Amino acid sequence: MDLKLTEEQRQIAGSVEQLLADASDSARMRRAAFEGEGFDAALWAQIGELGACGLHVPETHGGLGLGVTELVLVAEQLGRRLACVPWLESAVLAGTTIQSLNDAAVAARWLPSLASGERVFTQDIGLLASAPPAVRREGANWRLDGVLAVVPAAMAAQWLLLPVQAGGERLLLAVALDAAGVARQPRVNHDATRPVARVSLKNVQVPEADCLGRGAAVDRALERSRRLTAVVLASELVGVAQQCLDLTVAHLAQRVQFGKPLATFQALKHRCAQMMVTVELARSAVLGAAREFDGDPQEGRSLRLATMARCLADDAARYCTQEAIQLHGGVGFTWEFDPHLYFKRAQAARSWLGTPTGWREQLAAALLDGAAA
Amino acid sequence: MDLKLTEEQRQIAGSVEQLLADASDSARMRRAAFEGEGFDAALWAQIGELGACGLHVPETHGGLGLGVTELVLVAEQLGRRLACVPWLESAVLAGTTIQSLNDAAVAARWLPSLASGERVFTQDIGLLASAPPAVRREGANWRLDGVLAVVPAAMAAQWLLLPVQAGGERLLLAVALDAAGVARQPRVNHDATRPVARVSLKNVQVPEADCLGRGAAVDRALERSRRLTAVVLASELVGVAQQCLDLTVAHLAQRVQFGKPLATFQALKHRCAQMMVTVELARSAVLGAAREFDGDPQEGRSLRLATMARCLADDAARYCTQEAIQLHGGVGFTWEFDPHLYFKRAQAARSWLGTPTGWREQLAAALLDGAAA
Amino acid sequence: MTADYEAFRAEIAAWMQQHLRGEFESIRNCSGLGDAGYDPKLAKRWEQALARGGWVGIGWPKEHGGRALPLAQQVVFHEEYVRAGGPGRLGHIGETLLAPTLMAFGTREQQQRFLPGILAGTEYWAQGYSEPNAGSDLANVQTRARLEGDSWVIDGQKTWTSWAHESDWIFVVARCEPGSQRHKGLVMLLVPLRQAGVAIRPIRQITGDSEFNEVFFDGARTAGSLHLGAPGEGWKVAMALLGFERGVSTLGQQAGFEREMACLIDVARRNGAARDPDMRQRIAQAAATLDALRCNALRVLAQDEAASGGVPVSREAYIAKYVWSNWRRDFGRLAADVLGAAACLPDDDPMAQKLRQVWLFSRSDTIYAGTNEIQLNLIAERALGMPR
Amino acid sequence: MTADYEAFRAEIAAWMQQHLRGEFESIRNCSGLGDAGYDPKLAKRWEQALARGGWVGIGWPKEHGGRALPLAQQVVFHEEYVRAGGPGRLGHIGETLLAPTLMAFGTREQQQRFLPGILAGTEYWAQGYSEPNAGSDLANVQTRARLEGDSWVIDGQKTWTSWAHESDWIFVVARCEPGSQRHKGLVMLLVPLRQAGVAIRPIRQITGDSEFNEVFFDGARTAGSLHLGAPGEGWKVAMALLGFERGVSTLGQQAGFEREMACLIDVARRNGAARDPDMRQRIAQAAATLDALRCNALRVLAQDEAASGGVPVSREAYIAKYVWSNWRRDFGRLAADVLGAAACLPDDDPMAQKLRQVWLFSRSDTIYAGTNEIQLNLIAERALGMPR
Repeated sequence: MDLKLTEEQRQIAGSVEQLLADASDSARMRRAAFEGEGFDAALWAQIGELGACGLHVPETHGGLGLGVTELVLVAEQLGRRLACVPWLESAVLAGTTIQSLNDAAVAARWLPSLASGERVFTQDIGLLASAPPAVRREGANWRLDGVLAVVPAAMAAQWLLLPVQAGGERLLLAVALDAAGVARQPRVNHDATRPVARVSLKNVQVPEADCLGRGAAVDRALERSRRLTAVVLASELVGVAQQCLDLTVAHLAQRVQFGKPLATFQALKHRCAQMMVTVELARSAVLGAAREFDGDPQEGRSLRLATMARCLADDAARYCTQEAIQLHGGVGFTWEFDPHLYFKRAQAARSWLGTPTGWREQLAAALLDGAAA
Repeated sequence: MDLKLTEEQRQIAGSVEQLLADASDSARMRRAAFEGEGFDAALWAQIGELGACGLHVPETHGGLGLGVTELVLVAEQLGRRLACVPWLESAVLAGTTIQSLNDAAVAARWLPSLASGERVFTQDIGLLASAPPAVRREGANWRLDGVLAVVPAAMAAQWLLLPVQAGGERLLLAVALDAAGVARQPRVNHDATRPVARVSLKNVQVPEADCLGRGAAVDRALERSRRLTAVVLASELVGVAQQCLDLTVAHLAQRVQFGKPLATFQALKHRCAQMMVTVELARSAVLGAAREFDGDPQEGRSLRLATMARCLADDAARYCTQEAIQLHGGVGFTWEFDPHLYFKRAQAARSWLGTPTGWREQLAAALLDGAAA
Repeated sequence: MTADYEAFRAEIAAWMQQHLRGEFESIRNCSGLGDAGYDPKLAKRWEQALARGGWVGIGWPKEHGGRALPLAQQVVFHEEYVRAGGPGRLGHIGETLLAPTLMAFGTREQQQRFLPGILAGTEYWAQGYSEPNAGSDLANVQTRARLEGDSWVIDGQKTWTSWAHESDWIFVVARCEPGSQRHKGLVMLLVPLRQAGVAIRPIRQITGDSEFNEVFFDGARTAGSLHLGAPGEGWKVAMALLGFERGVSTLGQQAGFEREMACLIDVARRNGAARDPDMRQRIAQAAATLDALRCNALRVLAQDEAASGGVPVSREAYIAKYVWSNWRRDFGRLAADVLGAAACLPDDDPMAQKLRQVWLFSRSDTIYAGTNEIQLNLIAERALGMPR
Repeated sequence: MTADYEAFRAEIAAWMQQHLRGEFESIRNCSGLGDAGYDPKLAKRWEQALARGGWVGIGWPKEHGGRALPLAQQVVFHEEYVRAGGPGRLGHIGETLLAPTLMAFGTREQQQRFLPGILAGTEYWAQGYSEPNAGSDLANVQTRARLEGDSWVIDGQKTWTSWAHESDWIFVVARCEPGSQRHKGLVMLLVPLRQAGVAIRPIRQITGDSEFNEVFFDGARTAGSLHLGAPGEGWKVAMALLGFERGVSTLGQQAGFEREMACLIDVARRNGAARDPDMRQRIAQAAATLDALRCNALRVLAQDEAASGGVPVSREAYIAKYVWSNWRRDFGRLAADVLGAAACLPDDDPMAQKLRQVWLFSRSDTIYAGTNEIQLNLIAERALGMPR
């Protein structure tokens, strides 16, 4: 396995990095988070122009036809800047789910507007347990009634991918969020850079044509999407951890106590070094997993790769966000300094797409419970 | 709860400390461990003379009639010196089991020789899983056949307390280790300061008179003994951790690198400070648990106390033994320096009387699974 | 716990039951600092109720209006107080930090002027030590004080002062000898907060709330007699004051943590986290460690009582701040994990809300009142005797 | 893994299957250093078999007798080698450390004298860097060398030399300019071990075995021409040599760890530890981290190949030693916990015995070849650019 990045890959990462250094610096990111309900529409448009919403969508459907490696490179930059855009939800999560259905007609209908960024998609991932919506057939439509307690990016999105159970049948529906009967209410979120909303569905009619898949294919697609997205989420967290490390090293260099910069104290240097250890190991894990995902690995392998990336990135993000607060000293827990925003993101991410403990248990089952060693 | 030590308690701790500083210094402890099969008979006699084998045995049975606080004070010193004596097995484990049967006749018969140290007792605690011995009634005797894979202190002991299942009946037998049909074979043990042996039983006759208890009283006594002994074992581990800290601080003070003593490097100072944190917190836990055990706490409380002492002492011993090796540098993993002996003891102790994980799960059940919060 | 104090326990419990009701119902079980539902106005009335009941200064000497109860009995009070749901104590800084310092260093006039207000719950105190460039490096004091006629005039800035906006007075370490360095040339002043020369700016924290403040002194004044100890020897007084911090009240804090633990167990049982084996391990470890914190606090108290003043700080005392603050920080993360996605998503459940607050607020525990790093320095150098 | 090398993989697998049999059966799957069943005599014959097969120096330039295979193919070799159960490589120090240094700094005569013996598996090398007072502080070299006629004469002591008792030659950093300080005035000498002036004393370790040695030089001699690089510039050569350490062979080490992990899984399944939820978490985390170590090693190699020499060390390379050694130390403790009481009680199960060895031997991983503390210093100062 060759982990060298191509020149093109470096350019993609570089251009996103450059864009965000300005368009999602601390002040703009905070403005989008606290005054813009967590969505920076202008930035979203810029990202779309770069082609970043269709990175891994085939060129035939308006994407760039690239792979998971490109996704993680972009994700790291978005995580590093806590960019207020629903890229993970739309381009990665929903985009991968749609592609994983392996249905040419579905892909042709849905992917182009997703890939261009013109439409924002999201997907219900059951962040908080709530009763599943009731689904009934009414003529040519599916009728939905119920409440989804927490849906990511629901305010910014036009389409919601919703896996449901209709009697004995498993369906994946695309619900238009501006349809009659759909009500969206933003929820207060400590992780203000990744907004969520409560979505209530009252006699919502979904035409049969907006059913993207049914049966076992739905769960297969959802699981493939969950694993791939977990790797990309891990990369975001590497960006989160990296930024915390950078902020901390910079803070220690300028803060003087006992007559010398804090950066000269060995105990603090070792702590920063340990932060870097977690960041680089997680980055290696993410790059390795992404490279293998590019080859569409089989079931057992993809579980192992996703678990690796997810768990190590979680370790890095937890450690580095906590240490960033600690090593900033008194200002570390003030609103005005950034570490707390990263800290909250790192915590919120733990509940996305399965907890690290859950991933480990799944991997343990694969390693330990089989028929023979 | 008052955690002040009495003058008498300080004296007991002090006299054991003084005895061991000489009688179980590194050279003598190593001689006993590697040339004396892990038993220092002379030291055992000296400890017996101090009354330490009957600390918590009532005065009517030849003991000092003291409590668990005195036990933990002595245990810490024994752990600190890895003293090669079966004190934990005989005085604490077997001694508490016998007392917990609450049978005056049993106590009167067995405790005096245990309390004086004249006889060494031990108990089968099932360190390695093995098939239980077969038990059959033969006339006035119980006949035992089987193999006990690992029995602590079996070479030094004269009596083995053995819980068995005879048909439907639970019994606690005292097996004379010099009886016909008993064969003992020392086992290689990396924790050479706490020797164990394999005990095979072939047509061993145990007279009815040597049955100490039967029925539910046996399991109650065993469990009470397990908990109390776990607190005392925890104190040994505090001694283990403390000695590792002391050795490390001394080593860093004298070892010069880059032109200064290692003790001046802040990162190393912080690591020593963290060692001390674990040691003192564990010591507080042990002293608090011991003080409450002196009042013979009820079921739920004793579980909580034993779990506290056991888990925190395990944390301290694991951390401090590992750090002692690390901070000694190259010599830290040589045979000639002491840290590895403590490291091995700390690991071996994890399997004694239930693992820390097992204790935590038991406590979790008590905290979380009851009828109401 | 010894049985000796049964009657005393019953007395406290009865008193609490009788008084912690009515308007005070809403602050029952509130921790204080960092706890959203805590209303300072009400908390002050509660302090006054406590004072009338004779529960303020129970350990103070009788000559100063205290009840001179022995340590063990003070511990009993704090335990029963929390067990009964008593809220966090707003008078804590005055009662347990300033008062002992006044008794040790104050003039008779100062004692007569200030102790009664503390004892009655009518005057509240804030602490003016930290500055923007004197955080871990406390001796780097830049705030200046000069005698002008019969007044001290103070210029400078203090930060991380808890509850300054609800307090009447502040004790301030200031540099009174221009050009002096570090620990020398400092004075400890008692300064009224409600005056034109003082501006208070809240510091917004990770929680979104503000319990801490910056306090700006711009020609602020206090009487020329209101220095505690001799001018120039402020450092000695300031350090002695910090020494009183590890006192009997830690048992009250402990009881607050036990309440938080009960809260976590309640939430875990309700939301199913209690069935996860990994959570079970972590919860049990947190509970066991919390019990150990209590044992450590009792060990400190036993040591203090045995030696009654003038002793070198004991090893268990050196670790006290480090262990409780790190326990709580870990507990905060555990709380967030127990909550799961709900950690970031406020809802109406008061238990969950409390855990959310602990999760965020506990980030500051390992930083204020001596960071982890300062604690480890102290432990290495003072308790272990390692070279500087 | 790319499919490109399928034929090459098959070739290696076939060769291994054909040759790792007969007398070599007993060292199949042995890790080498720290592994009890490893017989050095046999290991040398195995090296010679490898050499005959053309598997030594596969990355060396053709001019030095190598096959100049690209990095990716070298990686494939190491992976397939371990997959087939190939034992730890006794020739590792000569092949991967000394040989590249000889190519970079050696004279043509030196290259012609020493490379063939390494390539043929007939001459083995030990490393003489550490001294009793030059551990982490490598520059504090006390061993002295002086030219006497046409010989270098060496006095002093080296320590932590792996396999010195099985080696023929040692490369020694010595002080050749009396009175010089630290990095200055050093020379790198190539010294025969089998001579009267050299005494080797094994160091007994935590495992009870001895893989490391102390080497005493008491008037030991080597030819005056056998300095590598110029006398006085030994430090530069010594550091360059260490730079070769993070090479393609780390993939072989990685594969050894994977074997240990398989062993742990086997034992856990058999003894029931695999059913304990806490063990399951730890085992999964260890497996995931091990996979990440492999990714990190591949990242280092990709970087090295992309830049082909002369590059600053990359960030992933800076963490490599720290992460693998700490992984293995933690893995060692996990292994002991999986074994339970059997961790301390040797028995006949070869899998359990292997885990016991790993548990104890892994204690040294975070110490030799640059302690954790030195690694963290380097990371902070060089990779993060923090001040000294």
